[in-house]
Amino acid sequence: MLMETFYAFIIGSLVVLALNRFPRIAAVVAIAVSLLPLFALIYWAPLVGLTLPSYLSLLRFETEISYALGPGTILLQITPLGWFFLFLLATTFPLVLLFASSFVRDNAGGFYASMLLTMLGSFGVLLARDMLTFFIFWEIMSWSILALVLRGHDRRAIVSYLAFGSLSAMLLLFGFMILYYKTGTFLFGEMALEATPLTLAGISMIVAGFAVKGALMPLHVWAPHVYSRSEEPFVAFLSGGLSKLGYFGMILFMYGVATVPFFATWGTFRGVPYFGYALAVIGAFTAFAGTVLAIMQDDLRKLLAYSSIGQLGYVAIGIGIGTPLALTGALFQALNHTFFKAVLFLAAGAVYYRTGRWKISELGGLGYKMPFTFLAALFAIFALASIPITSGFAAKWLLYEAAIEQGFLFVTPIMLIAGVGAFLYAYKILYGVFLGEPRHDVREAPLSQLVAMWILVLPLVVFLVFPGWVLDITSPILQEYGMQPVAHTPYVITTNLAAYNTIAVILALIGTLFLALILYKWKPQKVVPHEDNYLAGEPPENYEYISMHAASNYYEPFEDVFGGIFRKGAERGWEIVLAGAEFLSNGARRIYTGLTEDYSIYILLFFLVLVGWWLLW
Amino acid sequence: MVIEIIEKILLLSGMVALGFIIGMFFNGFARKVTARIHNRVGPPIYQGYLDVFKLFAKKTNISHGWIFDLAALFSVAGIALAFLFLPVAGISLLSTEGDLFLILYLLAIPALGFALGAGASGNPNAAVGIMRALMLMLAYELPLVMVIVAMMVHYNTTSLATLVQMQSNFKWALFVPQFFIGAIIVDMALQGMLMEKPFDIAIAPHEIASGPMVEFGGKHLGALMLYKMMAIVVETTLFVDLFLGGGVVLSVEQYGWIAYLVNFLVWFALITFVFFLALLINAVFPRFRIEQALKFYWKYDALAALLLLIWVYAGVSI
Amino acid sequence: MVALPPVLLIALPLLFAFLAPLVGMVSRRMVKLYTLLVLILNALLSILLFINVMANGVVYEQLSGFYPPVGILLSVGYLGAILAVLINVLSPVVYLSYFGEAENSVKFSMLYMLVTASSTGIVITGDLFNMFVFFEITAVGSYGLVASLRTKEAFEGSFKYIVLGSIGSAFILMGIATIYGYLKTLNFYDIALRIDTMPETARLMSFIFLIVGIGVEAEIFPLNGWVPDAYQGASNRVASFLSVGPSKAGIYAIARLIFTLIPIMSGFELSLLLGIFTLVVGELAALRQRDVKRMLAYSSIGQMGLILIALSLHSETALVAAVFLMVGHALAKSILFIGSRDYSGGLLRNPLIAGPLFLGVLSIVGMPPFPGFWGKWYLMVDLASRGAWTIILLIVFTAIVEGVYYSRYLFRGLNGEIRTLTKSEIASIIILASILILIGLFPQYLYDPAVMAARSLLGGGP
Amino acid sequence: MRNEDWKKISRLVSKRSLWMVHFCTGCGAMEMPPVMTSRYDMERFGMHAMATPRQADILLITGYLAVKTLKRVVQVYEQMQDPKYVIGFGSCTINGGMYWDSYNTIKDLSKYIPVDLYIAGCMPRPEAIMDAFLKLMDMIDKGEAIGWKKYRKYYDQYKRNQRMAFAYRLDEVKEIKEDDAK
Amino acid sequence: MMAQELFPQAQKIREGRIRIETTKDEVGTILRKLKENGYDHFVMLSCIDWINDGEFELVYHMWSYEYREHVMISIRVDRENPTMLSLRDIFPQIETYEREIHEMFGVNFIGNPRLGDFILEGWPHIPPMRKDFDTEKFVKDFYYKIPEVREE
Repeated sequence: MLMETFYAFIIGSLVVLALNRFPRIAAVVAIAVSLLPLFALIYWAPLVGLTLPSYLSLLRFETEISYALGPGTILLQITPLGWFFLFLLATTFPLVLLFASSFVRDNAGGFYASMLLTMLGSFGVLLARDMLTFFIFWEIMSWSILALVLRGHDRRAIVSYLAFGSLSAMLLLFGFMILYYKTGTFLFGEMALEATPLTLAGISMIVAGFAVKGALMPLHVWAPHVYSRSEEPFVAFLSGGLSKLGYFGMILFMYGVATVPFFATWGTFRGVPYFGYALAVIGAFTAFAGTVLAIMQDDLRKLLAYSSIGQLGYVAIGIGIGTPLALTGALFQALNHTFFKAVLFLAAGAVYYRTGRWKISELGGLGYKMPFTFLAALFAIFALASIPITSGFAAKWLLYEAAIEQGFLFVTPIMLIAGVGAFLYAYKILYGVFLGEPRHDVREAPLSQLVAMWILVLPLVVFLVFPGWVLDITSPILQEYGMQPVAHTPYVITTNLAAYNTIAVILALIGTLFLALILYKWKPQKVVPHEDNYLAGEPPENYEYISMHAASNYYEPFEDVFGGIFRKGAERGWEIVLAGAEFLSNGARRIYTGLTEDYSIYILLFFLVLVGWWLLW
Repeated sequence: MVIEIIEKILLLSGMVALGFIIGMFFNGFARKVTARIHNRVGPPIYQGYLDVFKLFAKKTNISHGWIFDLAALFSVAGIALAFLFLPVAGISLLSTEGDLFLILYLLAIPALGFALGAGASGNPNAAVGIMRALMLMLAYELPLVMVIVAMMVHYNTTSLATLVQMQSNFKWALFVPQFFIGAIIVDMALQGMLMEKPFDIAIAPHEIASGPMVEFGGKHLGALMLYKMMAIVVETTLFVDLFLGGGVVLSVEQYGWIAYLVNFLVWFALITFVFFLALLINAVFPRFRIEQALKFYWKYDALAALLLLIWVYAGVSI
Repeated sequence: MVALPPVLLIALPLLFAFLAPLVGMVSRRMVKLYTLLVLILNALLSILLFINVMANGVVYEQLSGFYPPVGILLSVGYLGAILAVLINVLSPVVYLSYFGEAENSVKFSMLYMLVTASSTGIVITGDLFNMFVFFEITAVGSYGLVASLRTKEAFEGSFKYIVLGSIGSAFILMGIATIYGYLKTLNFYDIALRIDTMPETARLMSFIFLIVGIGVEAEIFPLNGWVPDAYQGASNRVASFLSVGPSKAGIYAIARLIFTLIPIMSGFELSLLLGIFTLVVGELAALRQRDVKRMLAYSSIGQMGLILIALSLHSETALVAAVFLMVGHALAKSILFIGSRDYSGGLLRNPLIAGPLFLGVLSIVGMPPFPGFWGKWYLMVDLASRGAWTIILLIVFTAIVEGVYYSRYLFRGLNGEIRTLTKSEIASIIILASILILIGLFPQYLYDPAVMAARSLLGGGP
Repeated sequence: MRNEDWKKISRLVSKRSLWMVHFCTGCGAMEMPPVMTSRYDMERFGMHAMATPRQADILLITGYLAVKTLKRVVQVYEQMQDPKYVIGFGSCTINGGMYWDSYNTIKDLSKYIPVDLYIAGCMPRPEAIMDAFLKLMDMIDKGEAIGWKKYRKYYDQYKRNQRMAFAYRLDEVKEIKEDDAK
Repeated sequence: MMAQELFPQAQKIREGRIRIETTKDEVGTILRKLKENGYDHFVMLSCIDWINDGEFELVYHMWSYEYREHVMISIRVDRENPTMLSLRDIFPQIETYEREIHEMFGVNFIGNPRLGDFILEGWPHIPPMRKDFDTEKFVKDFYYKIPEVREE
């Protein structure tokens, strides 16, 4: 049934394209097709040790297809790592389409078609077991994303996306070719990499290619433009699901193809190979700089974009460190990030859908008018700030444990400070958009958008209570890479440094909440109209001159003190590169002077050079 | 099994009640000490209890909607939760279940819940107050976190309970040279955490009408007072656990229940002493501007912490 | 299968080309339909020939009774067959886009048929002089086609094309003269067999003459000055036909030259060097282009460079890559040329045009399910198997540059008010796009013939 | 024991912890610093100066009130939470003081908001203020300080007076017409 | 240049105190001339109600730090409908003084945009600072007439 899924996606996208004038039907078709990977996920669950009730798996999916094509063979096969990331994508994709059914209005057919192709690409990437298939589906995914970015009609987004997209594709291609040269085969299974400088260069190029998609710091320049200029459901899927494929690729190549001993041959720093340590440092810098930049943004989408870059930095740290604890932390953080970032972007979309505004300083007081959107966003923000009442904390905790276990003295504080920084911009979103004085009277977001958001919030709750289940899914991955999985029960995670028991935290919280409730319900209270605030006695009726929303340029002192350094770092670097390319191209263009006499002289000169070169040589 | 749970619940609720009582005592103690330094008579020591009782005795309690009420709920519950995860006077309540990172993030729940409620009140003063409080938090977390990481790597554990055991019978971290400087750095950070005078930028009564608490009155203010008092106890206990051996003087095995009593008194004396230090600074310092606080913490304090890290890095070789 | 003589492929269009004025007299509208039918007929013939060649190897045909040293010999190899099919199938499709045009000039259709016939002639001829004749016909025909718009740029473009084309043919003539002077024969096989008897310098000189001469038509770096102006001046149909017919024929001639005629090792290194130069200069020049056609012209130069690199690596996978690249480039570039208005056209706003143009761009940039990708992939595989990292680095760099300027093209295509092409143009680009997708999704059908073509070329055959 | 004793205990405790917001109009504000600081130290009685009416029990009006200022005072008074007491400070609040004949200052504060305690004196000395605080604490203890109940009970009368003062006109008063008629 | 040399009609009341009486339309030029010659501090604008003459007297007070001299330029304005050109373009702060005098005396300054409510919000009666406004009577009729809160 697997091959039919691929065909279903292609035909589905064509059908949806044809249904461009009936968005509703197109949405239904798109959602129907998008459920197929979910069934595949459920059917393959036993492979990862999850025994699901049999009636759930309606369709039978082969676990492997191979298909000879020219020199290489196409091999698609399900692996525990593939299953884990498929779990992230397959669950968010139908919900994002459900959200889009009421959000996207113009040219909806085109939108659904490109989204289906994106999912096709990512589905293929997750199952690919050889470099040719991997590259084919990777490229299909990246150009279908281009089709979606084109809908945004923004110059910087399109040019930066395609430039960085080609950069990442070519880096991957170059890396694959080096691996092919060294190992003579395309199949991941049969690649026995011996540690030579060339293969290291190849692997680092591949990792750099994936870093572009995962928006690590020096290569992240395209992400803010693309995130802030495209439609919300697409961005939710892009930043929630697709940016994880970059990290999927990194894990696949760093631990699947080139195992840890491969990197260890070049020496280790406190038990972690230098390559991994460099990645961890880049990840830490990305996390810190991303958070600081997110604090300084006023546009909601830009803020969420930089925060997404920041949170992804954590995943890079986990992959860099590479111990079983760190990898589990990285995977758990990827899982959390998928869900809470999807909810945040969808909430931002719902707010835009209702108010039509992006600037935080123009929004305000929507908490009372859009309560369900607010609650979903509140929970997602708690997960973003990794507060122990959400599953966000378990992921960050694993990462911190791994970093301390390896004795990283300088990386851990940066990670912790980035975590605290997350509180700042988390509150900026909460206050700027949902609390404060009410300035727009709008209705609650439509039902389909709310349902999409609330289902995405569920995993954050479920994995809060039982983080062990996530560790059950990640253990087969570690075993596949020859690592010993982390000791855990469904609600306690123990490492050799300390333990984290979620049930204790929750029960204690319920107890204390009960205590606070008694204290709280002791006396009745009177709710006061919203304008009745103490403003040094100013009577409420002349409020009109308070137009400045308290949340406009909210962290201004922070910007005054630290703004300069972070303002335009990466952007300027890439502009220099572009200017260099432009200089070269001017040189090349000057050759074509447009005068026939020049061209004829060129021919004769060329002839003389040839003759001279050959006769003298 | 059930008796054990009930016993545990009783112990926990007892400790929480004890925490609040000590917290209220600290409120009166603080105002008395500051008054004496200002050459004033100052309120009686039990003033804290009177204030809290009066607040809860208020007839009308004005609130701004359900999100506003959420604030009082979350702050009291959150801080009690944080207190439960700290080893207090050698009694490890729930501290074996979580570790130091959990406590750092548990301290965030009440702060965020309180900020959420104050934001819901819609008063611009509250918003400015919370902005300052969060930036201050970002500022003092850097040196604090650096020193904590240094200790974790040095003692090779992240669980506070094991850290306290390692410092038993007077092998306090204060006497280890590196962490003597660490104690000074964290003490300055503590000044920020307790929102004492040089760093009470967030609740400045003159500039922003007591910042976030501008709209809180009656029982809401009572809950917040409880949160602030308990926060003092929690933060000072954290400092004591990190550097002063958590007040464990006599080992329980040898001396039985007397050891509990002695340890408890030593712990109480230590946290009072630490709080007293903070009050001394509080009584005589003017208030910083938020930019100055940011620069102070991220320039001087963090620099010292960085030196400490390099020193510990040199010392530790795994 | 009935073995139709390959000569029909050339004879039929020539015959009907000269009958066109008669039809023209009956009614000018009829000429277009008549030409289309002729071209379709020719396409069917080429497909039959292709099947024939695939079935029983190289087809030889002796013309007009003269024996090899003098007579005209047609030898249709596998590569020849593939290119013949490519040219003949695409030329009616590109001609289809001419239907929407108001003016229907007989001369244009005549020239069109003439150039199709002569480019197929180059591809299937067996002897050198015959190839030169067809070269001349193609060149002259293209001069006329380029100037068909009668605008200032058109004349300027065709003027440059004429000057450079004639210099090129002069060089070819000298090359043929030196060869004939020594070997007294013009048949490819005789030349290949007896090439060693020529003295060293004579052989080198003839190779240089030929490479410079054919190079002008094949758009190699120093010799392709005329390309930007010619393509800019020509109308959309002519530009896309140029990228299908004459340029492919030029590259085929280069291939025959370096593989069969004078297979000397330094020949391959030279063409590799030329290919790299063409690629780099072509792509970089395209980066700062304001006008769409000039940009596409430079991008064609770049693609030609890529194909030349593939050819000069003289290994089986590289040749297969060359075939894929040729096919991909011909299809994609013709779509883009047909759809190329001045830069700020809002073409991509209406979905019917946006689809094919977007697919065309993707194939050129080398995105997977298209022939462009297979070409690049096999080329990279072959380069990797030899460890030629510098060339790979260059290809990678140029691919990124391509990504940048095509993104600008896409962005400009999206802005501005919505503009549409004529119905027939839309029909032709849709057909081209569907062929593109078909070849991309099922590359086997092109892969097997390409492998056979590669083996025969390596063995010195046609 | 239930309700009555409970009220008694709560009054007893709340008199020992009174929080004050002082509306410093006129020249009375200068008298507050010695009361708050080490010379007289009101904190001995558990009194503390707060920044917002929400947190305060006592509203201290320390000088003459122009009609414009009265609007702000009424707003602050209504924002206070319920067992709230008002102390009129100095003769300006009693009968207008030396501004008795001014056209825009109100003459008697108790007409607009219920005042529990007046401190006479054209700016009373800190000793008088301390005495007033003690007096207030006794009144609270005995349950006489019921200004806030009065405000609730006669809310419409207070509001009528305030509207008239804000409009500088007497047009709302019916009784005066009857008096004139009599 | 000292004020007396500038304006012959200036009388010197005592050391450092000069008084100039002029008409409504020259005061602007005089102020500008003084401003250029060292009298750069505009002290205040005051108004005196001569009820018997039926006129208002507007006095513009200037001070020079250089010569340490106080110049008073006074003009007479009719009492029934007192109008005067606004001189806010010479010194911006004149606008506030004009607003106050408009509210308290009822002088209408043409060209001053903000002549509405200033200190007394919604004052319905005649401008209070005029001599014919009896404050005592007003206080007795208004403030003392506001009834006590009757406790039934």
